[in-house]
Amino acid sequence: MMAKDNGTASAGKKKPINEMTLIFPALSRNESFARVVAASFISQLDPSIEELADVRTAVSEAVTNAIIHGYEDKAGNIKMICLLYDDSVEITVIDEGKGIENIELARQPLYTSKPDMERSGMGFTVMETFMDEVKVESEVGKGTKVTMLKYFKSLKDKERRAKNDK
Amino acid sequence: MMAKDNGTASAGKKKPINEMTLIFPALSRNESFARVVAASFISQLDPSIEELADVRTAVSEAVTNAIIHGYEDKAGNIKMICLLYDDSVEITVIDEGKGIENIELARQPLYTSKPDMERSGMGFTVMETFMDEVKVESEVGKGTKVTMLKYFKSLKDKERRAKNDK
Amino acid sequence: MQVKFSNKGNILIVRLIGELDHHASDYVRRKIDGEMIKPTTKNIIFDLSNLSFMDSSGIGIIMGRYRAISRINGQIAVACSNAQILKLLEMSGISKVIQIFSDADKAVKSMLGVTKK
Amino acid sequence: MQVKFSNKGNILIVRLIGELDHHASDYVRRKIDGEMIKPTTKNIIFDLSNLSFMDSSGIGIIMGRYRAISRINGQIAVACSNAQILKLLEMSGISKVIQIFSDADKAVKSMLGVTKK
Ligand SMILES: Nc1ncnc2c1ncn2[C@@H]1O[C@H](COP(=O)(O)OP(=O)(O)O)[C@@H](O)[C@H]1O
Ligand SMILES: Nc1ncnc2c1ncn2[C@@H]1O[C@H](COP(=O)(O)OP(=O)(O)O)[C@@H](O)[C@H]1O
Repeated sequence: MMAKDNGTASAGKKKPINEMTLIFPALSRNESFARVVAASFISQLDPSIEELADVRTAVSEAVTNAIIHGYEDKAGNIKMICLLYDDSVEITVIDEGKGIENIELARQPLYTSKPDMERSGMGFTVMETFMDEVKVESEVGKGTKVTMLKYFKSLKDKERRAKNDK
Repeated sequence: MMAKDNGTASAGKKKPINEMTLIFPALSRNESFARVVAASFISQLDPSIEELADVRTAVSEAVTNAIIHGYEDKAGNIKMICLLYDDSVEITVIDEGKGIENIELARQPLYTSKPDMERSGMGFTVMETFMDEVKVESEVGKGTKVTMLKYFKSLKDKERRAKNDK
Repeated sequence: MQVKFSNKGNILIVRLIGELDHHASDYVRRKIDGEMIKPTTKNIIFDLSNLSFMDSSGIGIIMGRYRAISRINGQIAVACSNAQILKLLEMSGISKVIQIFSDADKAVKSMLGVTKK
Repeated sequence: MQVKFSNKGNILIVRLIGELDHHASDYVRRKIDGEMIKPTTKNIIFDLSNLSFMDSSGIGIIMGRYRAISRINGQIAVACSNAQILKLLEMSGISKVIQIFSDADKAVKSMLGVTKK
Protein backbone atom coordinates (compact mmCIF):
# COMPACT_ATOMS: atom_id res chain seq x y z
CA MET A 1 0.00 0.00 0.00
CA MET A 2 2.76 2.45 0.91
CA ALA A 3 5.19 4.34 -1.31
CA LYS A 4 7.42 7.14 0.02
CA ASP A 5 9.82 6.41 2.81
CA ASN A 6 11.30 8.83 5.35
CA GLY A 7 13.53 7.97 8.29
CA THR A 8 14.72 4.50 9.17
CA ALA A 9 12.62 3.00 11.99
CA SER A 10 13.19 -0.73 12.31
CA ALA A 11 14.00 -2.98 15.22
CA GLY A 12 16.07 -5.21 13.01
CA LYS A 13 15.45 -8.89 12.45
CA LYS A 14 15.01 -9.85 16.13
CA LYS A 15 11.88 -11.76 17.11
CA PRO A 16 9.53 -9.78 19.36
CA ILE A 17 8.93 -11.21 22.84
CA ASN A 18 5.28 -10.13 22.64
CA GLU A 19 3.03 -8.27 20.23
CA MET A 20 -0.47 -6.91 19.84
CA THR A 21 -2.74 -5.41 17.24
CA LEU A 22 -5.56 -3.06 18.14
CA ILE A 23 -8.22 -1.97 15.66
CA PHE A 24 -10.67 0.79 16.54
CA PRO A 25 -12.83 3.39 14.80
CA ALA A 26 -11.52 6.92 14.23
CA LEU A 27 -13.34 8.51 17.17
CA SER A 28 -11.56 11.15 19.21
CA ARG A 29 -12.51 9.46 22.47
CA ASN A 30 -10.37 6.50 21.40
CA GLU A 31 -7.24 8.67 21.63
CA SER A 32 -7.02 8.11 25.38
CA PHE A 33 -7.97 4.44 24.94
CA ALA A 34 -5.08 3.90 22.50
CA ARG A 35 -2.70 5.56 24.99
CA VAL A 36 -3.85 3.29 27.81
CA VAL A 37 -3.48 0.17 25.66
CA ALA A 38 0.04 1.08 24.48
CA ALA A 39 1.16 2.06 28.00
CA SER A 40 -0.33 -1.05 29.56
CA PHE A 41 1.30 -3.27 26.93
CA ILE A 42 4.81 -1.86 27.36
CA SER A 43 4.60 -1.81 31.18
CA GLN A 44 5.32 -5.55 31.19
CA LEU A 45 8.95 -4.47 30.53
CA ASP A 46 8.86 -2.09 33.53
CA PRO A 47 10.16 1.03 31.73
CA SER A 48 10.69 4.34 33.56
CA ILE A 49 7.78 6.73 34.15
CA GLU A 50 9.38 9.13 31.68
CA GLU A 51 9.65 6.48 28.96
CA LEU A 52 6.02 5.51 29.53
CA ALA A 53 4.97 9.15 29.20
CA ASP A 54 7.05 9.54 26.02
CA VAL A 55 5.29 6.60 24.39
CA ARG A 56 1.85 7.77 25.55
CA THR A 57 2.47 11.20 24.03
CA ALA A 58 3.78 9.86 20.71
CA VAL A 59 0.86 7.42 20.38
CA SER A 60 -1.55 10.25 21.11
CA GLU A 61 -0.05 12.35 18.29
CA ALA A 62 -0.09 9.54 15.72
CA VAL A 63 -3.66 8.45 16.53
CA THR A 64 -4.92 12.05 16.60
CA ASN A 65 -3.38 12.65 13.17
CA ALA A 66 -5.09 9.56 11.76
CA ILE A 67 -8.44 10.85 13.08
CA ILE A 68 -8.27 14.53 12.10
CA HIS A 69 -5.99 14.48 9.06
CA GLY A 70 -6.30 10.92 7.73
CA TYR A 71 -10.05 10.51 8.05
CA GLU A 72 -10.89 14.20 8.60
CA ASP A 73 -13.48 13.18 11.18
CA LYS A 74 -15.17 10.78 8.76
CA ALA A 75 -15.63 7.11 9.65
CA GLY A 76 -12.73 4.70 9.28
CA ASN A 77 -10.61 2.25 11.20
CA ILE A 78 -7.24 2.81 12.80
CA LYS A 79 -4.83 -0.03 13.40
CA MET A 80 -2.14 0.13 16.08
CA ILE A 81 0.50 -2.61 16.13
CA CYS A 82 2.97 -2.94 19.00
CA LEU A 83 5.99 -5.22 18.73
CA LEU A 84 7.74 -5.60 22.05
CA TYR A 85 11.45 -6.49 22.17
CA ASP A 86 13.49 -7.07 25.31
CA ASP A 87 14.90 -3.54 25.15
CA SER A 88 12.50 -1.60 22.93
CA VAL A 89 9.06 -1.29 21.39
CA GLU A 90 8.02 -0.61 17.80
CA ILE A 91 4.60 0.99 17.47
CA THR A 92 2.89 1.37 14.11
CA VAL A 93 -0.24 3.45 13.58
CA ILE A 94 -2.03 2.89 10.27
CA ASP A 95 -4.98 4.65 8.69
CA GLU A 96 -6.59 4.19 5.30
CA GLY A 97 -7.45 7.86 4.99
CA LYS A 98 -6.50 10.62 2.57
CA GLY A 99 -2.73 10.23 2.80
CA ILE A 100 0.04 12.84 2.80
CA GLU A 101 1.15 14.52 -0.42
CA ASN A 102 4.47 15.91 0.76
CA ILE A 103 5.86 13.96 3.70
CA GLU A 104 8.95 16.13 4.06
CA LEU A 105 6.84 19.27 4.36
CA ALA A 106 4.41 17.55 6.75
CA ARG A 107 7.29 16.63 9.09
CA GLN A 108 8.55 20.24 9.35
CA PRO A 109 8.02 21.73 12.80
CA LEU A 110 5.07 24.16 12.85
CA TYR A 111 3.70 22.99 9.49
CA THR A 112 0.01 22.20 9.67
CA SER A 113 -2.68 21.93 7.02
CA LYS A 114 -5.30 22.76 9.65
CA PRO A 115 -4.35 26.09 11.31
CA ASP A 116 -8.09 26.84 11.55
CA MET A 117 -8.39 23.93 14.00
CA GLU A 118 -5.58 25.49 16.07
CA ARG A 119 -3.28 22.58 15.33
CA SER A 120 0.22 23.53 16.32
CA GLY A 121 1.98 21.66 13.54
CA MET A 122 4.14 20.02 16.21
CA GLY A 123 2.73 16.46 16.04
CA PHE A 124 5.52 14.87 14.02
CA THR A 125 8.13 16.88 15.90
CA VAL A 126 6.77 15.56 19.20
CA MET A 127 6.92 11.98 17.89
CA GLU A 128 10.52 12.52 16.73
CA THR A 129 11.57 14.10 20.02
CA PHE A 130 9.89 11.54 22.29
CA MET A 131 10.72 8.39 20.31
CA ASP A 132 14.09 7.20 18.96
CA GLU A 133 13.13 6.63 15.33
CA VAL A 134 10.07 7.65 13.31
CA LYS A 135 9.29 6.42 9.81
CA VAL A 136 6.39 7.84 7.79
CA GLU A 137 4.98 6.05 4.75
CA SER A 138 1.97 7.43 2.92
CA GLU A 139 0.14 7.36 -0.37
CA VAL A 140 -2.46 9.94 -1.36
CA GLY A 141 -5.93 8.40 -1.37
CA LYS A 142 -4.62 5.19 0.25
CA GLY A 143 -3.52 6.09 3.75
CA THR A 144 -0.64 6.65 6.13
CA LYS A 145 1.57 4.41 8.24
CA VAL A 146 3.69 5.85 11.02
CA THR A 147 6.26 3.52 12.60
CA MET A 148 7.92 4.60 15.83
CA LEU A 149 10.71 2.92 17.73
CA LYS A 150 11.54 3.53 21.37
CA TYR A 151 14.52 2.09 23.23
CA PHE A 152 14.04 1.63 26.96
CA LYS A 153 17.40 2.92 28.16
CA SER A 154 16.21 2.73 31.78
CA LEU A 155 16.25 -1.08 31.55
CA LYS A 156 19.95 -1.06 30.60
CA ASP A 157 20.64 1.28 33.52
CA LYS A 158 18.77 -1.06 35.85
CA GLU A 159 20.74 -4.05 34.58
CA ARG A 160 24.00 -2.21 35.00
CA ARG A 161 23.07 -1.19 38.54
CA ALA A 162 22.02 -4.75 39.38
CA LYS A 163 25.39 -6.02 38.12
CA ASN A 164 27.33 -3.40 40.10
CA ASP A 165 25.44 -4.33 43.24
CA LYS A 166 26.81 -7.85 43.06
CA MET B 1 -16.01 -21.56 11.17
CA MET B 2 -18.31 -22.37 14.06
CA ALA B 3 -20.93 -25.07 14.40
CA LYS B 4 -22.61 -25.86 17.71
CA ASP B 5 -24.55 -23.16 19.46
CA ASN B 6 -25.37 -22.87 23.17
CA GLY B 7 -27.09 -19.98 24.94
CA THR B 8 -28.42 -16.88 23.26
CA ALA B 9 -25.98 -13.98 23.67
CA SER B 10 -26.74 -11.15 21.27
CA ALA B 11 -27.14 -7.42 21.69
CA GLY B 12 -29.79 -7.30 18.99
CA LYS B 13 -29.59 -5.26 15.82
CA LYS B 14 -28.56 -1.96 17.47
CA LYS B 15 -25.47 -0.21 16.15
CA PRO B 16 -22.60 -0.11 18.67
CA ILE B 17 -21.48 3.35 19.82
CA ASN B 18 -17.87 2.19 19.80
CA GLU B 19 -15.95 -1.02 19.16
CA MET B 20 -12.49 -2.50 19.24
CA THR B 21 -10.61 -5.62 18.19
CA LEU B 22 -7.50 -6.79 19.99
CA ILE B 23 -5.25 -9.55 18.64
CA PHE B 24 -2.48 -10.98 20.80
CA PRO B 25 -0.46 -14.18 21.13
CA ALA B 26 -1.58 -16.91 23.55
CA LEU B 27 0.88 -16.01 26.32
CA SER B 28 -0.28 -16.19 29.91
CA ARG B 29 1.11 -12.73 30.67
CA ASN B 30 -1.43 -11.32 28.20
CA GLU B 31 -4.28 -12.38 30.51
CA SER B 32 -3.85 -9.26 32.62
CA PHE B 33 -3.29 -7.15 29.51
CA ALA B 34 -6.62 -8.33 28.02
CA ARG B 35 -8.37 -7.47 31.30
CA VAL B 36 -6.92 -3.96 31.32
CA VAL B 37 -7.91 -3.37 27.70
CA ALA B 38 -11.51 -4.56 28.21
CA ALA B 39 -11.89 -2.59 31.45
CA SER B 40 -10.40 0.56 29.98
CA PHE B 41 -12.64 0.29 26.91
CA ILE B 42 -15.89 -0.08 28.85
CA SER B 43 -14.99 2.64 31.38
CA GLN B 44 -16.00 5.25 28.81
CA LEU B 45 -19.58 4.34 29.83
CA ASP B 46 -18.76 4.87 33.52
CA PRO B 47 -20.09 1.53 34.83
CA SER B 48 -20.02 0.65 38.54
CA ILE B 49 -16.89 -0.80 40.14
CA GLU B 50 -18.70 -4.10 40.54
CA GLU B 51 -19.68 -4.24 36.86
CA LEU B 52 -16.09 -3.45 35.87
CA ALA B 53 -14.83 -6.26 38.11
CA ASP B 54 -17.42 -8.67 36.67
CA VAL B 55 -16.22 -7.98 33.13
CA ARG B 56 -12.55 -8.20 34.11
CA THR B 57 -13.17 -11.59 35.71
CA ALA B 58 -15.15 -13.00 32.77
CA VAL B 59 -12.55 -11.80 30.25
CA SER B 60 -9.83 -13.40 32.36
CA GLU B 61 -11.64 -16.76 32.29
CA ALA B 62 -12.29 -16.71 28.53
CA VAL B 63 -8.75 -15.65 27.63
CA THR B 64 -7.19 -18.16 30.05
CA ASN B 65 -9.29 -20.92 28.49
CA ALA B 66 -8.11 -19.99 25.00
CA ILE B 67 -4.49 -20.17 26.20
CA ILE B 68 -4.53 -23.37 28.25
CA HIS B 69 -7.34 -25.37 26.62
CA GLY B 70 -7.56 -23.91 23.11
CA TYR B 71 -3.86 -23.73 22.33
CA GLU B 72 -2.64 -25.91 25.22
CA ASP B 73 0.29 -23.54 25.72
CA LYS B 74 1.28 -23.82 22.05
CA ALA B 75 1.63 -20.69 19.90
CA GLY B 76 -1.47 -19.09 18.43
CA ASN B 77 -3.39 -15.84 18.30
CA ILE B 78 -6.37 -14.80 20.41
CA LYS B 79 -8.84 -12.22 19.18
CA MET B 80 -10.98 -10.19 21.56
CA ILE B 81 -13.77 -8.08 20.09
CA CYS B 82 -15.70 -5.56 22.21
CA LEU B 83 -18.88 -3.97 20.91
CA LEU B 84 -20.04 -1.15 23.15
CA TYR B 85 -23.72 -0.16 23.26
CA ASP B 86 -25.18 2.66 25.29
CA ASP B 87 -26.31 0.27 28.01
CA SER B 88 -24.21 -2.87 27.51
CA VAL B 89 -21.10 -4.48 26.09
CA GLU B 90 -20.68 -7.62 24.02
CA ILE B 91 -17.26 -9.23 24.34
CA THR B 92 -16.15 -12.06 22.07
CA VAL B 93 -13.03 -14.11 22.67
CA ILE B 94 -11.92 -16.27 19.74
CA ASP B 95 -9.18 -18.85 19.43
CA GLU B 96 -8.24 -21.13 16.55
CA GLY B 97 -7.18 -23.92 18.85
CA LYS B 98 -8.31 -27.49 19.42
CA GLY B 99 -12.00 -26.76 19.96
CA ILE B 100 -14.51 -28.33 22.37
CA GLU B 101 -16.05 -31.73 21.67
CA ASN B 102 -18.98 -31.56 24.07
CA ILE B 103 -19.96 -27.97 24.84
CA GLU B 104 -22.75 -28.97 27.22
CA LEU B 105 -20.37 -31.07 29.32
CA ALA B 106 -17.69 -28.33 29.21
CA ARG B 107 -20.15 -25.79 30.61
CA GLN B 108 -21.03 -27.96 33.64
CA PRO B 109 -19.80 -26.52 36.92
CA LEU B 110 -16.69 -28.37 38.17
CA TYR B 111 -16.07 -30.13 34.85
CA THR B 112 -12.48 -29.73 33.73
CA SER B 113 -10.34 -31.68 31.28
CA LYS B 114 -7.22 -30.54 33.15
CA PRO B 115 -7.61 -31.53 36.84
CA ASP B 116 -3.84 -32.18 36.86
CA MET B 117 -3.32 -28.43 36.32
CA GLU B 118 -5.56 -27.78 39.33
CA ARG B 119 -8.17 -26.15 37.15
CA SER B 120 -11.37 -25.80 39.14
CA GLY B 121 -13.75 -26.40 36.25
CA MET B 122 -15.52 -23.17 37.22
CA GLY B 123 -14.45 -20.97 34.28
CA PHE B 124 -17.68 -21.14 32.29
CA THR B 125 -19.73 -20.94 35.48
CA VAL B 126 -17.91 -17.74 36.45
CA MET B 127 -18.58 -16.26 33.02
CA GLU B 128 -22.26 -17.16 33.30
CA THR B 129 -22.57 -15.78 36.82
CA PHE B 130 -20.74 -12.53 36.17
CA MET B 131 -22.16 -11.75 32.71
CA ASP B 132 -25.79 -11.64 31.56
CA GLU B 133 -25.56 -13.97 28.56
CA VAL B 134 -22.84 -16.36 27.42
CA LYS B 135 -22.81 -18.12 24.05
CA VAL B 136 -20.22 -20.78 23.22
CA GLU B 137 -19.52 -21.88 19.65
CA SER B 138 -16.82 -24.39 18.88
CA GLU B 139 -15.63 -26.87 16.31
CA VAL B 140 -13.06 -29.56 17.06
CA GLY B 141 -9.78 -28.78 15.31
CA LYS B 142 -11.01 -25.33 14.29
CA GLY B 143 -11.39 -23.30 17.45
CA THR B 144 -13.73 -21.74 19.97
CA LYS B 145 -15.69 -18.50 20.14
CA VAL B 146 -17.16 -17.30 23.43
CA THR B 147 -19.56 -14.36 23.25
CA MET B 148 -20.53 -12.62 26.48
CA LEU B 149 -23.04 -9.87 27.02
CA LYS B 150 -23.14 -7.57 30.03
CA TYR B 151 -25.84 -5.01 30.76
CA PHE B 152 -24.75 -2.03 32.81
CA LYS B 153 -27.69 -1.78 35.15
CA SER B 154 -25.90 0.88 37.20
CA LEU B 155 -26.29 3.31 34.29
CA LYS B 156 -30.07 2.89 34.35
CA ASP B 157 -30.02 3.47 38.11
CA LYS B 158 -27.98 6.63 37.62
CA GLU B 159 -30.40 7.90 34.97
CA ARG B 160 -33.36 7.19 37.20
CA ARG B 161 -31.75 8.98 40.12
CA ALA B 162 -30.88 11.95 37.92
CA LYS B 163 -34.52 12.14 36.79
CA ASN B 164 -35.89 11.91 40.35
CA ASP B 165 -33.56 14.70 41.42
CA LYS B 166 -35.25 17.09 39.00
CA MET C 1 2.29 -11.04 42.30
CA GLN C 2 3.85 -11.44 45.74
CA VAL C 3 3.49 -14.27 48.26
CA LYS C 4 4.43 -13.62 51.88
CA PHE C 5 4.50 -16.13 54.70
CA SER C 6 4.25 -15.96 58.45
CA ASN C 7 3.59 -18.57 61.12
CA LYS C 8 1.40 -18.71 64.20
CA GLY C 9 2.11 -22.04 65.91
CA ASN C 10 1.38 -24.69 63.31
CA ILE C 11 -0.63 -22.28 61.18
CA LEU C 12 0.96 -21.08 57.95
CA ILE C 13 -0.42 -17.67 56.95
CA VAL C 14 -0.15 -17.08 53.21
CA ARG C 15 -0.53 -13.44 52.26
CA LEU C 16 -1.19 -12.93 48.54
CA ILE C 17 -0.53 -9.47 47.07
CA GLY C 18 -1.51 -8.39 43.55
CA GLU C 19 -3.60 -10.17 40.91
CA LEU C 20 -4.08 -13.92 41.14
CA ASP C 21 -4.82 -15.31 37.67
CA HIS C 22 -3.60 -18.35 35.72
CA HIS C 23 -0.37 -16.51 34.83
CA ALA C 24 0.48 -15.93 38.50
CA SER C 25 -0.80 -19.30 39.69
CA ASP C 26 2.27 -21.42 38.86
CA TYR C 27 4.53 -19.15 40.86
CA VAL C 28 2.07 -18.94 43.76
CA ARG C 29 1.60 -22.70 43.85
CA ARG C 30 5.34 -23.37 43.89
CA LYS C 31 5.93 -20.86 46.68
CA ILE C 32 3.13 -22.23 48.86
CA ASP C 33 4.01 -25.88 48.33
CA GLY C 34 7.59 -25.08 49.29
CA GLU C 35 6.32 -23.90 52.70
CA MET C 36 3.70 -26.61 53.07
CA ILE C 37 6.19 -29.47 53.08
CA LYS C 38 7.80 -28.04 56.22
CA PRO C 39 6.79 -30.23 59.19
CA THR C 40 5.70 -27.10 61.13
CA THR C 41 2.77 -26.55 58.77
CA LYS C 42 -0.47 -28.21 59.75
CA ASN C 43 -3.07 -25.53 59.02
CA ILE C 44 -3.25 -22.78 56.41
CA ILE C 45 -4.86 -19.36 56.33
CA PHE C 46 -5.08 -17.69 52.94
CA ASP C 47 -5.05 -13.94 53.49
CA LEU C 48 -6.58 -12.45 50.33
CA SER C 49 -6.95 -8.93 51.79
CA ASN C 50 -4.27 -7.57 49.46
CA LEU C 51 -5.49 -9.23 46.27
CA SER C 52 -6.90 -6.73 43.79
CA PHE C 53 -8.07 -9.47 41.44
CA MET C 54 -8.74 -13.20 41.47
CA ASP C 55 -10.37 -15.52 38.96
CA SER C 56 -11.14 -19.25 39.02
CA SER C 57 -7.40 -20.04 38.94
CA GLY C 58 -7.39 -18.88 42.58
CA ILE C 59 -10.24 -21.28 43.36
CA GLY C 60 -8.11 -24.08 41.91
CA ILE C 61 -5.16 -23.16 44.12
CA ILE C 62 -7.20 -22.94 47.32
CA MET C 63 -9.08 -26.20 46.60
CA GLY C 64 -5.81 -27.98 45.81
CA ARG C 65 -4.27 -26.91 49.17
CA TYR C 66 -7.56 -27.78 50.92
CA ARG C 67 -7.33 -31.35 49.64
CA ALA C 68 -3.67 -31.72 50.69
CA ILE C 69 -4.22 -30.26 54.16
CA SER C 70 -7.38 -32.33 54.71
CA ARG C 71 -5.30 -35.46 54.18
CA ILE C 72 -3.19 -34.57 57.23
CA ASN C 73 -6.36 -33.54 59.15
CA GLY C 74 -5.40 -29.87 59.02
CA GLN C 75 -7.66 -26.86 58.66
CA ILE C 76 -7.92 -24.20 55.97
CA ALA C 77 -9.44 -20.74 56.36
CA VAL C 78 -9.65 -17.72 54.08
CA ALA C 79 -9.52 -14.02 55.02
CA CYS C 80 -11.18 -11.77 52.45
CA SER C 81 -13.26 -8.63 52.31
CA ASN C 82 -13.15 -7.83 48.58
CA ALA C 83 -16.73 -8.07 47.28
CA GLN C 84 -15.76 -9.51 43.91
CA ILE C 85 -13.58 -12.25 45.38
CA LEU C 86 -16.21 -13.07 48.00
CA LYS C 87 -18.71 -13.51 45.17
CA LEU C 88 -16.29 -15.93 43.51
CA LEU C 89 -15.72 -17.91 46.73
CA GLU C 90 -19.47 -18.04 47.22
CA MET C 91 -20.41 -19.28 43.74
CA SER C 92 -17.58 -21.82 43.60
CA GLY C 93 -18.86 -23.56 46.70
CA ILE C 94 -15.59 -22.97 48.57
CA SER C 95 -17.49 -21.14 51.30
CA LYS C 96 -19.36 -24.37 52.01
CA VAL C 97 -16.21 -26.31 52.95
CA ILE C 98 -13.84 -23.54 54.06
CA GLN C 99 -14.55 -20.86 56.65
CA ILE C 100 -14.22 -17.29 55.43
CA PHE C 101 -13.29 -14.39 57.73
CA SER C 102 -13.19 -10.67 57.11
CA ASP C 103 -9.51 -10.43 58.12
CA ALA C 104 -6.53 -12.62 58.94
CA ASP C 105 -6.54 -11.84 62.70
CA LYS C 106 -10.08 -13.16 63.05
CA ALA C 107 -9.13 -16.28 61.11
CA VAL C 108 -6.08 -16.88 63.33
CA LYS C 109 -8.09 -16.39 66.52
CA SER C 110 -10.81 -18.76 65.43
CA MET C 111 -8.35 -21.37 64.22
CA LEU C 112 -6.26 -21.27 67.42
CA GLY C 113 -9.49 -21.66 69.38
CA VAL C 114 -10.50 -24.72 67.38
CA THR C 115 -7.10 -26.41 67.17
CA LYS C 116 -6.39 -25.89 70.87
CA LYS C 117 -9.55 -27.72 71.91
CA MET D 1 -11.41 16.85 31.62
CA GLN D 2 -12.34 19.74 33.88
CA VAL D 3 -11.75 23.46 33.43
CA LYS D 4 -11.96 25.74 36.49
CA PHE D 5 -11.71 29.50 36.52
CA SER D 6 -10.77 32.08 39.09
CA ASN D 7 -9.83 35.76 38.85
CA LYS D 8 -7.14 37.92 40.40
CA GLY D 9 -7.79 41.49 39.25
CA ASN D 10 -7.75 41.37 35.45
CA ILE D 11 -5.98 38.00 35.44
CA LEU D 12 -8.03 34.95 34.45
CA ILE D 13 -6.61 31.81 36.02
CA VAL D 14 -7.51 28.70 34.01
CA ARG D 15 -7.03 25.49 35.95
CA LEU D 16 -7.02 22.37 33.74
CA ILE D 17 -7.67 19.01 35.39
CA GLY D 18 -7.27 15.64 33.68
CA GLU D 19 -5.83 14.77 30.26
CA LEU D 20 -5.62 17.45 27.60
CA ASP D 21 -5.64 15.85 24.15
CA HIS D 22 -7.43 16.57 20.88
CA HIS D 23 -10.61 14.94 22.21
CA ALA D 24 -10.73 17.28 25.21
CA SER D 25 -9.52 20.35 23.32
CA ASP D 26 -12.85 21.43 21.78
CA TYR D 27 -14.52 21.54 25.18
CA VAL D 28 -11.56 23.28 26.82
CA ARG D 29 -11.38 25.89 24.04
CA ARG D 30 -15.09 26.68 24.26
CA LYS D 31 -14.96 27.04 28.05
CA ILE D 32 -11.91 29.33 27.99
CA ASP D 33 -13.17 31.49 25.15
CA GLY D 34 -16.45 31.96 27.02
CA GLU D 35 -14.49 33.51 29.90
CA MET D 36 -12.06 35.41 27.70
CA ILE D 37 -14.72 37.60 26.08
CA LYS D 38 -15.61 39.03 29.50
CA PRO D 39 -14.23 42.60 29.70
CA THR D 40 -12.58 41.76 33.05
CA THR D 41 -10.09 39.43 31.36
CA LYS D 42 -6.87 41.00 30.23
CA ASN D 43 -4.24 38.44 31.21
CA ILE D 44 -4.33 34.65 31.44
CA ILE D 45 -2.50 32.13 33.58
CA PHE D 46 -2.78 28.51 32.49
CA ASP D 47 -2.42 26.36 35.58
CA LEU D 48 -1.37 22.92 34.30
CA SER D 49 -0.47 21.55 37.77
CA ASN D 50 -3.43 19.15 37.68
CA LEU D 51 -2.94 17.86 34.14
CA SER D 52 -1.81 14.24 34.07
CA PHE D 53 -1.30 14.31 30.31
CA MET D 54 -0.93 16.82 27.50
CA ASP D 55 0.04 16.46 23.85
CA SER D 56 0.50 18.99 21.03
CA SER D 57 -3.24 19.78 21.08
CA GLY D 58 -2.51 21.63 24.34
CA ILE D 59 0.24 23.58 22.60
CA GLY D 60 -2.32 24.63 19.99
CA ILE D 61 -4.74 25.84 22.66
CA ILE D 62 -2.14 27.84 24.58
CA MET D 63 -0.69 29.40 21.41
CA GLY D 64 -4.18 30.32 20.17
CA ARG D 65 -4.97 32.14 23.44
CA TYR D 66 -1.53 33.74 23.38
CA ARG D 67 -2.26 35.28 19.99
CA ALA D 68 -5.67 36.58 21.08
CA ILE D 69 -4.37 38.06 24.35
CA SER D 70 -1.35 39.62 22.65
CA ARG D 71 -3.72 41.55 20.39
CA ILE D 72 -5.16 43.34 23.45
CA ASN D 73 -1.64 43.75 24.88
CA GLY D 74 -2.31 41.23 27.64
CA GLN D 75 0.09 38.72 29.16
CA ILE D 76 0.06 34.94 29.28
CA ALA D 77 1.87 32.73 31.77
CA VAL D 78 1.91 28.99 32.41
CA ALA D 79 2.23 27.15 35.73
CA CYS D 80 3.56 23.63 35.37
CA SER D 81 5.83 21.20 37.18
CA ASN D 82 5.09 17.95 35.29
CA ALA D 83 8.37 16.88 33.62
CA GLN D 84 6.67 15.49 30.51
CA ILE D 85 4.58 18.62 29.90
CA LEU D 86 7.59 20.88 30.55
CA LYS D 87 9.49 18.90 27.90
CA LEU D 88 6.61 19.55 25.49
CA LEU D 89 6.48 23.30 26.30
CA GLU D 90 10.25 23.45 25.84
CA MET D 91 10.43 21.69 22.47
CA SER D 92 7.44 23.53 21.05
CA GLY D 93 9.14 26.88 21.59
CA ILE D 94 6.31 28.09 23.87
CA SER D 95 8.81 28.66 26.67
CA LYS D 96 10.52 31.25 24.46
CA VAL D 97 7.46 33.50 24.24
CA ILE D 98 5.54 32.61 27.42
CA GLN D 99 6.95 32.60 30.96
CA ILE D 100 6.68 29.30 32.79
CA PHE D 101 6.40 29.08 36.59
CA SER D 102 6.48 26.08 38.90
CA ASP D 103 3.08 26.94 40.41
CA ALA D 104 0.13 29.29 39.91
CA ASP D 105 0.91 31.47 42.96
CA LYS D 106 4.32 32.36 41.59
CA ALA D 107 2.80 33.15 38.21
CA VAL D 108 0.18 35.42 39.79
CA LYS D 109 2.76 37.25 41.92
CA SER D 110 5.04 37.83 38.98
CA MET D 111 2.21 38.96 36.72
CA LEU D 112 0.74 41.36 39.31
CA GLY D 113 4.24 42.81 39.74
CA VAL D 114 4.61 43.37 36.01
CA THR D 115 1.11 44.65 35.25
CA LYS D 116 1.05 47.03 38.21
CA LYS D 117 4.18 48.83 37.01
N1 LIG E 1 -2.37 10.40 9.22
C1 LIG E 1 -2.30 11.48 8.41
N2 LIG E 1 -3.04 11.54 7.28
C2 LIG E 1 -3.00 12.61 6.46
N3 LIG E 1 -2.26 13.71 6.72
C3 LIG E 1 -1.49 13.73 7.81
C4 LIG E 1 -1.48 12.62 8.72
N4 LIG E 1 -0.63 12.94 9.73
C5 LIG E 1 -0.15 14.16 9.47
N5 LIG E 1 -0.65 14.65 8.31
C6 LIG E 1 -0.32 15.96 7.68
O1 LIG E 1 0.88 16.43 8.25
C7 LIG E 1 0.70 17.71 8.85
C8 LIG E 1 1.60 17.89 10.04
O2 LIG E 1 1.24 16.99 11.06
P1 LIG E 1 1.66 17.30 12.56
O3 LIG E 1 3.12 17.59 12.61
O4 LIG E 1 1.19 16.18 13.39
O5 LIG E 1 0.91 18.64 12.95
P2 LIG E 1 -0.64 18.94 13.21
O6 LIG E 1 -1.36 17.66 13.56
O7 LIG E 1 -0.61 19.88 14.36
O8 LIG E 1 -1.18 19.54 11.95
C9 LIG E 1 -0.78 17.76 9.17
O9 LIG E 1 -1.26 19.09 9.28
C10 LIG E 1 -1.37 17.01 7.97
O10 LIG E 1 -1.49 17.83 6.86
N1 LIG F 1 -11.18 -22.19 24.43
C1 LIG F 1 -11.30 -23.51 24.68
N2 LIG F 1 -10.78 -24.43 23.82
C2 LIG F 1 -10.87 -25.75 24.09
N3 LIG F 1 -11.47 -26.26 25.18
C3 LIG F 1 -12.02 -25.41 26.06
C4 LIG F 1 -11.95 -24.01 25.87
N4 LIG F 1 -12.58 -23.42 26.92
C5 LIG F 1 -13.00 -24.40 27.71
N5 LIG F 1 -12.68 -25.62 27.21
C6 LIG F 1 -12.99 -26.93 27.82
O1 LIG F 1 -14.04 -26.74 28.75
C7 LIG F 1 -13.64 -27.21 30.04
C8 LIG F 1 -14.31 -26.41 31.13
O2 LIG F 1 -13.85 -25.08 31.10
P1 LIG F 1 -13.96 -24.16 32.39
O3 LIG F 1 -15.35 -24.22 32.90
O4 LIG F 1 -13.42 -22.81 32.04
O5 LIG F 1 -13.04 -24.86 33.47
P2 LIG F 1 -11.45 -25.00 33.59
O6 LIG F 1 -10.80 -23.92 32.77
O7 LIG F 1 -11.19 -24.80 35.04
O8 LIG F 1 -11.11 -26.36 33.09
C9 LIG F 1 -12.16 -27.14 30.03
O9 LIG F 1 -11.57 -27.98 30.97
C10 LIG F 1 -11.83 -27.53 28.59
O10 LIG F 1 -11.86 -28.91 28.42
